[in-house]
Amino acid sequence: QSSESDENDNAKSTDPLAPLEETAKVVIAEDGSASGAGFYIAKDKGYFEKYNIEVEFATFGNSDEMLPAVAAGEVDVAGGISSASFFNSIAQGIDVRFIADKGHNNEGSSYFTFVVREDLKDDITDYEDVKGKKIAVSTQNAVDHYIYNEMLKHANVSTEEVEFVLMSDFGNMMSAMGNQQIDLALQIEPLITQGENQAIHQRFLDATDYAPEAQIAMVLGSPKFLTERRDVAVRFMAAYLQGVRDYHDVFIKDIDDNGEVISIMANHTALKDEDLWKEVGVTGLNPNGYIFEDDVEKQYQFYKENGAIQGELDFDTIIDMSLVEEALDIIGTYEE
Amino acid sequence: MSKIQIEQLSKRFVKRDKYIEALKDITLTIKQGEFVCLLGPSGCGKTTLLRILANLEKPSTGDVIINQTDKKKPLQSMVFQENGVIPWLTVEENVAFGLKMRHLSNDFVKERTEYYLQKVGLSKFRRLYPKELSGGMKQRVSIARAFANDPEILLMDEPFAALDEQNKFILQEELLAIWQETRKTVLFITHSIDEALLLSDRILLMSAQPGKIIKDVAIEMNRPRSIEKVRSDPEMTKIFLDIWEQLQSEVKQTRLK
Amino acid sequence: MSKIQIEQLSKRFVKRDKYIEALKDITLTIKQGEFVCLLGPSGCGKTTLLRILANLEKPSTGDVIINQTDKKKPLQSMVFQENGVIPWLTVEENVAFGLKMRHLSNDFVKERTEYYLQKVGLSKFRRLYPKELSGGMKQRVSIARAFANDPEILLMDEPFAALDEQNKFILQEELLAIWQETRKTVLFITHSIDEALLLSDRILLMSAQPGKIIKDVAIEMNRPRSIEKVRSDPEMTKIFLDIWEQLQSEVKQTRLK
Amino acid sequence: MFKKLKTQSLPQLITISSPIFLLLLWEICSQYALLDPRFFPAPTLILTTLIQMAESGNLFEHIYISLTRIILGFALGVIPAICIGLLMGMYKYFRHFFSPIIMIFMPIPTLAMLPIILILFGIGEFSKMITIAISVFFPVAINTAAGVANIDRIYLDVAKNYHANAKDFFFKIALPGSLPVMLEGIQMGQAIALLTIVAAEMIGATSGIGYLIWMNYKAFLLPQMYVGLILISFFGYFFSLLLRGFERKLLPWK
Amino acid sequence: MFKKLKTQSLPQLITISSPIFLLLLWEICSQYALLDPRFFPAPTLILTTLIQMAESGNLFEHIYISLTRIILGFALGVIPAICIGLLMGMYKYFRHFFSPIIMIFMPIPTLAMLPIILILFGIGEFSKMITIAISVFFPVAINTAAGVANIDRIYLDVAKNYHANAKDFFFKIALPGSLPVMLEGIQMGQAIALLTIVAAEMIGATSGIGYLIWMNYKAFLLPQMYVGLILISFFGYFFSLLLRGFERKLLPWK
Ligand SMILES: Nc1ncnc2c1ncn2[C@@H]1O[C@H](COP(=O)(O)OP(=O)(O)OP(=O)(O)O)[C@@H](O)[C@H]1O
Ligand SMILES: Nc1ncnc2c1ncn2[C@@H]1O[C@H](COP(=O)(O)OP(=O)(O)OP(=O)(O)O)[C@@H](O)[C@H]1O
Ligand SMILES: [Mg+2]
Ligand SMILES: [Mg+2]
Repeated sequence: QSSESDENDNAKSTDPLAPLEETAKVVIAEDGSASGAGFYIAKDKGYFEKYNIEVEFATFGNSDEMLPAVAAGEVDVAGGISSASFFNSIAQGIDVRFIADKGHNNEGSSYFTFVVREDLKDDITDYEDVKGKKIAVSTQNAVDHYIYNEMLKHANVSTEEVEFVLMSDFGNMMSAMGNQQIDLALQIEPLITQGENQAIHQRFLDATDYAPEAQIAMVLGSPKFLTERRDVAVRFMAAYLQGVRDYHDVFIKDIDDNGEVISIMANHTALKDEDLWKEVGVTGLNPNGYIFEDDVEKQYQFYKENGAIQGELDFDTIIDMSLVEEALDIIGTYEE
Repeated sequence: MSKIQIEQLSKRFVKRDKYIEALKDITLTIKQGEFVCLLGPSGCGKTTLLRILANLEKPSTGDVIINQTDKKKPLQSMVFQENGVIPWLTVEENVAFGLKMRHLSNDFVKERTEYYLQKVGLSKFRRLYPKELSGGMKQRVSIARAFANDPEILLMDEPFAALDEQNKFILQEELLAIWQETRKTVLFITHSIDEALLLSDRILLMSAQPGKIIKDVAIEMNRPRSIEKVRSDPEMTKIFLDIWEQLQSEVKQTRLK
Repeated sequence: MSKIQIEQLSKRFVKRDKYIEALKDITLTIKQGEFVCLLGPSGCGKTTLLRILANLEKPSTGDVIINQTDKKKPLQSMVFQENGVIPWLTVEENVAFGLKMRHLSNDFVKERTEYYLQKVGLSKFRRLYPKELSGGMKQRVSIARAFANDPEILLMDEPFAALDEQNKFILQEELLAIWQETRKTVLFITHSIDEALLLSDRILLMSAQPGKIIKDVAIEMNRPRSIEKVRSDPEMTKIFLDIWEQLQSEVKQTRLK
Repeated sequence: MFKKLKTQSLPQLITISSPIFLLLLWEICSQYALLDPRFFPAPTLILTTLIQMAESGNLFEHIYISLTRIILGFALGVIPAICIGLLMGMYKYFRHFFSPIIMIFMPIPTLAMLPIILILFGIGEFSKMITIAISVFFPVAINTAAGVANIDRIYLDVAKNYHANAKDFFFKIALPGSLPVMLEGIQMGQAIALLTIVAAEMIGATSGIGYLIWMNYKAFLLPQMYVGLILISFFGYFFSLLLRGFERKLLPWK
Repeated sequence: MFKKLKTQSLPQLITISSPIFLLLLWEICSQYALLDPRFFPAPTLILTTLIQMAESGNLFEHIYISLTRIILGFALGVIPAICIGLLMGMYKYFRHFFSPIIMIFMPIPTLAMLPIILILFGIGEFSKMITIAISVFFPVAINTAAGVANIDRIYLDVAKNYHANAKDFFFKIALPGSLPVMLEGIQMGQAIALLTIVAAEMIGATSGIGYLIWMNYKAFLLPQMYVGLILISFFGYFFSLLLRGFERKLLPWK
């Protein structure tokens, strides 16, 4: 399929990035998390508009709930995590793909990492201390579960020696911490910073210690979007990567843009306090769009070992970097 | 001239595997303009007979013929025991109900309704709903509705049973007044011998289940009648005691079963 | 010996800003063992008077004295118009209700209940619930309950109003039979002059609102009485017509208002 | 059981004071940290947040959007429910056909219906309204059918005796006669519509009171979440009163 | 309106055939892909899945756990609801005190209550039962109060006339007299308890029918999710029948 689209592209390569003749609408499913930075910035800075693309956000409770919408063609692009359900739905013939990075941890300041309850922060200081504790994780057989598993492996603690508490919502973890129902939780920004400020929990070491290349979130593309609307998709990706690069400039390279990116982020996410944005561990976003393919495969193996995967699938068709590559051909590669 | 002719009528109800024989071999002729009262012990089939005449029930065997003299008039209208007044219609709408159902001209409906509201003395209460009326007023509405519909015959099923004795008498008088004007054929069910004596030209007495006509008494007292006259008349007292005795023996027969 | 003494009793109801004068200056003495019927137009305050005697309502002014001869007996028990039978209790439990409320010994309750069930002919139906009873049977339960409680006086508010004429008479006979045995003091409300003539030693006639006692007639006919005797007796017919006339004029007065 | 004039204002006093009492208790508990103020922010703080949100302007947009969804979704559920309910009440074959279907679908939680709704109706406004409509449908249909079935037989006899045709029967007897019970069902449906808004606004919404509640909870902005809860509670109360008033207008004969 | 002997089996036939008809329609639509079989797996497939899950054994554990939660949570809601409802019905000051509180809390969706329940009651079994209990509480309390308030005045007069003391009044009049309306509320509460199980099992559950539904949905194992829905639907039907039977036992006088 990818070769086919290459041909498509070659036919139009005379003027690859001219705005579309007709305004195209792209619906993006989001859960309001910070990892959607690329979308938000590209929208507010007019990168999508430049290509005559109109984007619309649809918010869902979590990424699993987006899948049927992507499959049904209700949305074109979604932010999602790798999970057993994702692989299962592909096995069911729902042809969704990972098309770009939408979140990995930056070394030493992970945006998705364990936190320890405030009153236990002096008791649980190192990995071996997690033995016998109650640990809240937001999904089973998804990236959370995988990172949890990596952490335990790193700590040399078996799964039987801790209590796994499934908690459907990150907000619930805050409540459960406050109520002393759990000891540790795999929490996400900006709730990590917020909880630290409210003395609910503290960061517990860092996820990059044991899962440095964990691919946490990815951009998903609907099959229809990737094939039938290829010309829209390429422009969309180019705009998205430009948004991600602006984000990278501000948060990683510390280039000052007079707070424009931060105000966009505050506007689109639940973290409204612009000053806090300087404190939080921001989501890592690859300015070149590539994802950690090996890690995704590792996660897949993990789910499979857990018996959560039904049916076999061809891994090559799941990760589709052709769109990123096409876009990079046109906008060039970002230099660190 | 016979207005209602009932021949060899019988009615059976099926209740699970049991048959209830409600009416048996009723043969009966009622003349045009006659006011006939039907008396009988409870459960003897009076209501069933009336419902058959009203076409709300089908006879099991036998025939019922109502002589229609005017094709434009409805055959019969019924005055129900109580609660026959529709609670979500106003007094006026209730009285107009039969006419409205026949889709007559608005002017005509209005005029008829007005006339009968006046007759039963409810003009002032036309906009009220039945819940705001006393029991007697409700039955007035029911009677006005039936008369306004101007049917060939009127069927009344214990219309005054739920009223207290004094109100009952007032309504009886009113009914007689309207009836005297229109001279409709009326079949009237009651449990009260006094009521029957006051109102009717003829009293039919029914036996306990299965209902048969066991007595047919003509009441020849002059009209207009009044309770005082009925009570003071020794002839009437004789008829009363006569019917009383027979009724009592029918009732006791029911109780023994 | 006077059993009930009512002096200068009056009762006013407050309805929003309006006063309703239900009873006015009632002074009355009822002797031990007397059967008194209270007659009057609708809304004249009969029920109100009974409720005051039953301690369900407080008088506005005046006094009510019921002479208690036996401290162990309850002062009064009431038979309600209809629906007074509690639907979630069986016939037996309903009859035993008053006794149970007084927490008497089980054996005693059982024996009394049994006795009065027998009296009203409901022994066979003891385990049934009221919904399975006819109107007449329900009122029998109500009467049995009141008598079983063995009160000093019995208060009855139109107990037979909802029954048909034949059933009414059967119950009247039964009531008289039980009463003759116990000779309780009874205050009985009715709208029916015939009923009053049949049952009572004394008829009190009330005026339209505000209720006052306007006539006090002693009925001296021998007991046991029957409808036939009452109807055939010219003296009784005279009393009937007399009360009728007075009642009619009171009723008409109410309608004019 | 006795009513005196001077005591008539006491009940009103109690009625007003009980929520105030509750609020005061909450305020004190929260202020003195008897209740964890991180999770139970003081009512005064919630009120301040409410005012801030109202001033920033988009609170009214959330309210407007949710009310539109609730009202249209409600209508979308109530109208077919009344039609089917009336048919079920009037024709026994309809009743026998539909009642098992209703019995089967009624116990299925709205939350569990969301994926199916999403697949069938997408993520637009319509799917949110459908979510509300489905949850409203059942109580209204059942009550309407019960309303028709419970019309006193005597009125059917009256209609028949006076030769009412099918149309007159429907408009003069079946519809008004079933109205009181039907309105009970609608009252219930209204309550359920509000209960469902949070679930409905979990699929692809970007605004609305339900969205406000769960988005703010996800972000752990509890005062804002409580503002959402208070709004729901307020509208629940408001709609109840509205429907009661409506009922009194519609049923002058009750 | 006429009943003949031979037609009496027809209604039953229709009642049975309508769900079968629906299932057949679904099966055909799914088999011939008129409905997307990825989202609407054929009933036969769901049935096979059900059997497989039953054979593997832990289906019964899920059922057992959910039923325990539903039944205990139901009891936990119904008992205080009846007590408060009776008090509200009997004493007007109670009524005036509690009714605004009930009016305020009733419209708040269970889903929105989850965080608060979690904070107050943690993540154990108890919090799941409380979730169910809260949702059951309101309809039962309201109906109980209405039941007492609607007892015909004449029975109160009878009790007073026969000198019933407070205890007798309560057990012989107030309680049995309010029972029919109260049971209506309990029937509603039962329906709501089932509707709430999915929400309740969103807080820290690892088993139960609700967990089965949303976990399998999250894992995109739709046939398994449908098994969960069918179970809920089945138990909804079953409990309704059970309560109806119970009602007939409890109200022989109705
Ligand atoms: N629809 C029905 N199905 C079965 N039995 C019926 C039906 N209608 C009446 N019956 C029975 O037929 C008999 C006669 O009933 P009907 O109502 O005609 O008596 P009635 O003379 O009007 O009594 P009442 O004086 O009490 O009104 C009764 O035994 C009754 O139970
Ligand atoms: N609780 C009350 N509040 C206000 N007014 C009342 C109350 N009870 C009775 N009344 C009024 O007092 C008057 C007398 O009523 P009561 O019920 O005693 O009449 P009654 O003689 O029993 O009438 P009926 O023969 O119709 O039973 C009526 O005008 C009635 O409206
Ligand atoms: Mg009859
Ligand atoms: Mg009275």
